[in-house]
Amino acid sequence: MKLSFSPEDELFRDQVATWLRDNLAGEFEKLKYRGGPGDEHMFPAERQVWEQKLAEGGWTCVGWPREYGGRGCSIEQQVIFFEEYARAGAPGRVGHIGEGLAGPTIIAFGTEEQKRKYLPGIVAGTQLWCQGYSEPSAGSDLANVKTRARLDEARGKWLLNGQKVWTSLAHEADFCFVLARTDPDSVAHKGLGFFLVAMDQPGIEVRPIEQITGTSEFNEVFFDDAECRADDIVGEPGDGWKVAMGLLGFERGVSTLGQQMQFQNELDEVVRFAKGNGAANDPVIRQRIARAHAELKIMRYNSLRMLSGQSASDGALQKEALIYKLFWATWHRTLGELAMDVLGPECDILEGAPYALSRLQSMYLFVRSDTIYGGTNQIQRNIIAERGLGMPREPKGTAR
Amino acid sequence: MKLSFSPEDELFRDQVATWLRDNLAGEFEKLKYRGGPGDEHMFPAERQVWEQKLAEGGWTCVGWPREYGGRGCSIEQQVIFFEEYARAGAPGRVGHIGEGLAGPTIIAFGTEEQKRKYLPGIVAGTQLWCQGYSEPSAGSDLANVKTRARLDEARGKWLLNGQKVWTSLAHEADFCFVLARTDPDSVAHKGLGFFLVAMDQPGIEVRPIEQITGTSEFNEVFFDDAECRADDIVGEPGDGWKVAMGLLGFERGVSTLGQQMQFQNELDEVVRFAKGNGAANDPVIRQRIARAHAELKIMRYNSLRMLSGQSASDGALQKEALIYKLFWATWHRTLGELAMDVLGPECDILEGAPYALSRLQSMYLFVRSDTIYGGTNQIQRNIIAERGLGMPREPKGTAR
Amino acid sequence: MEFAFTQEQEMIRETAAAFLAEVSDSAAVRRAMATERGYEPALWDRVCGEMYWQAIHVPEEYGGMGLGYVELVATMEQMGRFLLCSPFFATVCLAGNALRVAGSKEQQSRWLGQLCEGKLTATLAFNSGSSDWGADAITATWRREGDAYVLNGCYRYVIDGHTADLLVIAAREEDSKGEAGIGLFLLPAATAGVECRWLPTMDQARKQAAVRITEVSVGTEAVMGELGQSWEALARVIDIATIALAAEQVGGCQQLLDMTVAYTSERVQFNRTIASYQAVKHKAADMMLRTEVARSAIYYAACIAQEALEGTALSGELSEAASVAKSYCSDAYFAVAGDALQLFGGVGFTWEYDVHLYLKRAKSSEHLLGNGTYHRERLACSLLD
Amino acid sequence: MEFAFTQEQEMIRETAAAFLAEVSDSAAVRRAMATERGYEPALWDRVCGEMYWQAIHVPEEYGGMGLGYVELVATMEQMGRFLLCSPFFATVCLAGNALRVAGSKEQQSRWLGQLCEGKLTATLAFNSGSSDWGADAITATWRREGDAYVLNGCYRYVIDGHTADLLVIAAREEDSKGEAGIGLFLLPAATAGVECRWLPTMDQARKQAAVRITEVSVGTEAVMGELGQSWEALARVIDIATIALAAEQVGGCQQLLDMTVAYTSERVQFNRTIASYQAVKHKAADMMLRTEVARSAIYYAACIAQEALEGTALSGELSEAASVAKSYCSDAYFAVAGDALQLFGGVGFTWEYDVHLYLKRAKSSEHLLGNGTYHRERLACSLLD
Repeated sequence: MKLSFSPEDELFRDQVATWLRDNLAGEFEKLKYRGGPGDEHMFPAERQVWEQKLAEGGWTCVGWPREYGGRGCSIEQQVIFFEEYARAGAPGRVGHIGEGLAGPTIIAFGTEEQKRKYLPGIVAGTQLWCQGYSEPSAGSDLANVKTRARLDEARGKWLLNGQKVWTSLAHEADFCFVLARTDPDSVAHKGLGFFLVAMDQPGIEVRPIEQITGTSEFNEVFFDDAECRADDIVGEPGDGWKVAMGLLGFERGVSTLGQQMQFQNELDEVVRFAKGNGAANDPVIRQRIARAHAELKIMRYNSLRMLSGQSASDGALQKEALIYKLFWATWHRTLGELAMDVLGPECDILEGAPYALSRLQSMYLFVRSDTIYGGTNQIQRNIIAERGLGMPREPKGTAR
Repeated sequence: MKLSFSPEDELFRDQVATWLRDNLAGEFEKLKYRGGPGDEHMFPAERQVWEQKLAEGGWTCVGWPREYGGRGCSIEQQVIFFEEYARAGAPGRVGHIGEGLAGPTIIAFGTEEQKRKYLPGIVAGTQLWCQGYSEPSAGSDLANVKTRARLDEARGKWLLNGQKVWTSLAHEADFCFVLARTDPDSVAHKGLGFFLVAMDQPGIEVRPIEQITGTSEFNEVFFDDAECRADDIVGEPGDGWKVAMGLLGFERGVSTLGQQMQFQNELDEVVRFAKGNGAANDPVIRQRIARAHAELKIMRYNSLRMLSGQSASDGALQKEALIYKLFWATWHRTLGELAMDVLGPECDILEGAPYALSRLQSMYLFVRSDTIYGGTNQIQRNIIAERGLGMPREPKGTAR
Repeated sequence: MEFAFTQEQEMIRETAAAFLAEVSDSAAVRRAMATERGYEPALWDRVCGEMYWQAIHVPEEYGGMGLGYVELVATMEQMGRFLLCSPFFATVCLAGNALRVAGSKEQQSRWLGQLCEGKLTATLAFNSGSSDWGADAITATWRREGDAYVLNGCYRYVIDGHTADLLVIAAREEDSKGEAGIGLFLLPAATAGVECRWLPTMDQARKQAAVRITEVSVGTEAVMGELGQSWEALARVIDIATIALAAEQVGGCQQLLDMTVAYTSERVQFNRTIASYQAVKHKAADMMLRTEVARSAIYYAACIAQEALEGTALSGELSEAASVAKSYCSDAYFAVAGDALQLFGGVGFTWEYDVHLYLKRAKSSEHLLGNGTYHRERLACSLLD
Repeated sequence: MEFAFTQEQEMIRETAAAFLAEVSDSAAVRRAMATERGYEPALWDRVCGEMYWQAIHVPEEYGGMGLGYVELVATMEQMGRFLLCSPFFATVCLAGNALRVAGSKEQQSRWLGQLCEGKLTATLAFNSGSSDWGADAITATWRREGDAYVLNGCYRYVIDGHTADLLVIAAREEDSKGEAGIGLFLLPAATAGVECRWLPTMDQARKQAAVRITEVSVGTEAVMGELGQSWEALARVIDIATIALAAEQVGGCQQLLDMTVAYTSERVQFNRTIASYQAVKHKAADMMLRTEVARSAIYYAACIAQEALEGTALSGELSEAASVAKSYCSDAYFAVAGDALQLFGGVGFTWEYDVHLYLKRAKSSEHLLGNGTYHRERLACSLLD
């Protein structure tokens, strides 16, 4: 075990920090601290310009192999990059679904042609992606996919019909990866396909979902004979679940440290308010702030364990990774409550009519989704108990 | 709604308090605050003398009908009696299983002969009872009774074989009511009988269970061809579950207010310690004490609702009664933790070797059983969800 | 001793529930909350004209129904359940109780009379922006000038303060501290120098305002009770109103529980209704526990509030009963709302479903008139100091 | 940056686990804890002779193994897991670290040498009976008399104080306050005027003592560091020891989790193993979460403790790392122990099953060297003041 980074890595850190300081300025100044979770609907166009700026500097896809246009950074360097990115207050990445999910999936499971076709646009920040997994009747039961894909062999096209939900950035995205049922008689995780679908076509309609924040960051996406080419399927028809699950694996990675840096920014703001309004003198608030601080510290150590463990080759179950989602989601939700309680009765007062939330208010409301999406806390506990502790699986119902 | 008692009831309160003040003295002085939960093994002989003293004053079975030797008190008067009893620090009743469980069961389901035979000894405080429900493999699954009863028609006796567990006062008791399987081929709640069995016989062996307190209040009771007369069964063979369930209903009654008075005594002691060692200046401890205080207050109001509701004849589900066990058990467990945290590092220091616990230490350890016996918190939540909210029942397993 | 609703009280509750289910459904709440006023005058007219709730616990001599605080609390519980958007709490529980506790015969007969006729909405302003709702929250001042009193100061969190016709305001004598020097004044909102400004809130179903008072001069007829000695009366008013607010919270808990049980019994995941999962059942059981315990707290507190209004035997318990109820109900409501949102899952996160309305009410009402920590510290002071 | 055990560290942990599973099973723990001494000398001899743990992080120049605090913490975690009854924590983590941090070369070479040979047990005494484990806990005093120092005072919660051969004690200059005036002294327990008395404890598997020192006169050779300026050094010692204690707590969590999963997978109720109930699974999942998070905390803290012992770059994080680890691990351990007992049900309430041994350890170690509230307030001071 060692905590310090190598001199080379520290040099890399300086390089990242310097580039961000020099470039996150001027027209991009207003993007600072914007576009994160709960704020993803803000400045999409400007943030795409920023994405391209990053690409110019070689700061997109830093963890991807060089052969696919990435920077080929080590895990340590990726950690450093995401930390410095968040520390600088650089904006939420409109390209993160392409860089973090679609790209790695295509790299892992895609054909050479798919790689040539889709990866460069992600690296360049010119093509944005969104994700088509969740459906209204799915929710925690992710495999309960009702969207169907039918191959029109004559036209050499897949035709997709169905509905996806909770799709963020659907309005801005150029492409969507869609999990759809290729075998109409199949159920659950069998008979699915994983499709790469262009968003700009008549068969796709995007409707925003109004959230409890009054804003709309998520969307419903309707597919009505939406098309993609016959070879725009990743893997074979029927492989969709395998591909999708591989993809979910990519979600848990080095970016957790950047996420934590955002959490730190939020906690710092809570502390600032507490000092400003006297809540910092309330012993109960002090305990809660100290607890949030301690657990955020440990969250970082836990991520370091996760990342160090990944390089181990023994394939052992990473318990610290298994509990991570439940831990951070619950922590973040608790931070939201703490923020409001620091504000006291002022927590109810908006910045303006009709519904202008302050940053902390928006955070407070938005974090309620953290314990729901990507596996609710309840599903997480099932997974921990079943995979981590070998306890019996939940019985699935038969009828209802 | 009215909160005050009638002048007659207040007079009754004076009468109880005066009698207790006059009689809980001299040889009984040392019994004050003794023999409650966690302390039931203490002074059993002296407490039986006290039980008879109560009987002389007409203070046993105050809620029983007069025809069975009771005092025929109204619910209000019973409340008053139990409150004053606890307020006076009068000792845990060795007769409580007879008075609160066996007696009411016999009154409700027993034959005239059984009433004549068993009730007077309970009223007089001369015959003590213990309870034979739990078995090692039963636990929360109360109906999983393996103890068997076989009728030896020639001798006119039932012969019981099996084992009961968690039987308090088994050493002192004259009788035990035993749930046993009369139909050897039956399962679960069918085919059971409810037996009244004398403890003083060769077929019964009592072995104390050492608890986490180092003391033994509970016992295992082994039945090896233990006998009772053919007519010492309450109800018919096969009715045992119905009788037993009726009995459990009696447990939730006016005595809750007396129990709360004991809780108040315990909380008062916690407050005393907090004031003595400065913990009362710790804002976090202050919050916890205030919470305990507030919830104990509400517990009383909740009991008043329960009792007032009982006189209502509409048979509506009493939601406040349904949640009561979960509420008080959890409260009490939390009080134990609070007591230790008020003591701080001193909480670990015993009164003496080898294992002399202080009153608060003993309380702290003993209350861990409150969320387990009589339906664990988990079972309580099942019951609340299923009976109170109409949610689906837990599926029972088939094999294991 | 009888701690259950009488048949008449049951009827009042049932009537309130039936009326509100009809007039205060989700669409009605959303219509009203989107306005700056925050309530629909036509509905308020029906409340006043048909239900006569504004007069519920006002003595008959002033034109009221002469019922007790238990009846008020039972009604308030239903308002919380259906999130009724109305100036009831401000008018009846804040200003009305202030008149009851601190008003002179003349003041009561003038203002309570109008209030009972449904002609008048009113509110109480005392907190200048503190999370401590005790006497230190009062920073507005009064000073004597000849026969008049000159008032200055700012208030926040004034419920319905931008629409109320009448303000009851607290102010302290210049340079006074703590509980000393407090005076209570009746002030028509239209008085020159009184500026009431809407403060848009996260919980849109209850409106708050900021009030600024600049060199407003009033006569002795505006003074309630003994000038400078009014903290004790004001504290009583706040406690009595707090109990009504806690009742509203219990109503919210109940509705969330009912909604959650209904939703989870319909929602199917992995071919089972999610209500069949023990994790869901046990959360629902905890929600029910909190709801029932909270209910026990408010019914008792309602009885005590009644005694306090009448000055009978148990009045001395008022402060404790208010803190017991408000601390428990505040925490219960927020916990229940959080659990409800979690069990609704994704749809609970949408504006379309009603859960968020209750989540927001839970948080706003938690802090209004003092949160759990504040009220527990009040209890701790009397227990430990 | 590498935040995983090296292969050698893995081996040390595995070896410790295997050894302790054999020598510190339930029967062994119960034998040792029933004695006043609290450990079996024969087993301690094996620990010292075969495992050499007493020397684990002592520099080789003093006869130690020269390993780091990460190795010590990994070992301590296993001791907590198997509830090893031994004077290890007192001797190595308290007194040993005091010698490392504050002892002169001569003191280290004399006493650490004996300690590494397994000839000596030792402990640290500083708290006179406070739940605040900072400088104010020290009320024992020293005064100068010629070339000698005269010590007086009482200590409580002195781990293994009734059996230790050597005491490191803290005392303050008469009339000094707070962090000023603190001195550290080496005092053989056999010194006249030193009285060590066993304090029987609820957690029988770790022994505590009260120490009384009456007019004990010592020379300069007994003084550790700069007399009167030793608070900073002592604070560091306490923090480093606290991290070891937190590691012990993590070991306890892990064992409780393993025991609970095993028991619930065997126990059948309603024809199902209770491990198949979601209520049980989810509690177990929460136990695992707490255990893993706690583990992350102590591994990091161990690295920091090592830096603090070496005075390298991150030493300044010591106090924070100790408070982060101890506050989380203390609360985690008690919560996990409570959950374990609940899931064991009735049998968990018996003396026969081992759950109660861990429940008691959880509570005693929670309060030893400061509970969660204490450590969070320490963090709050640096964050908020």
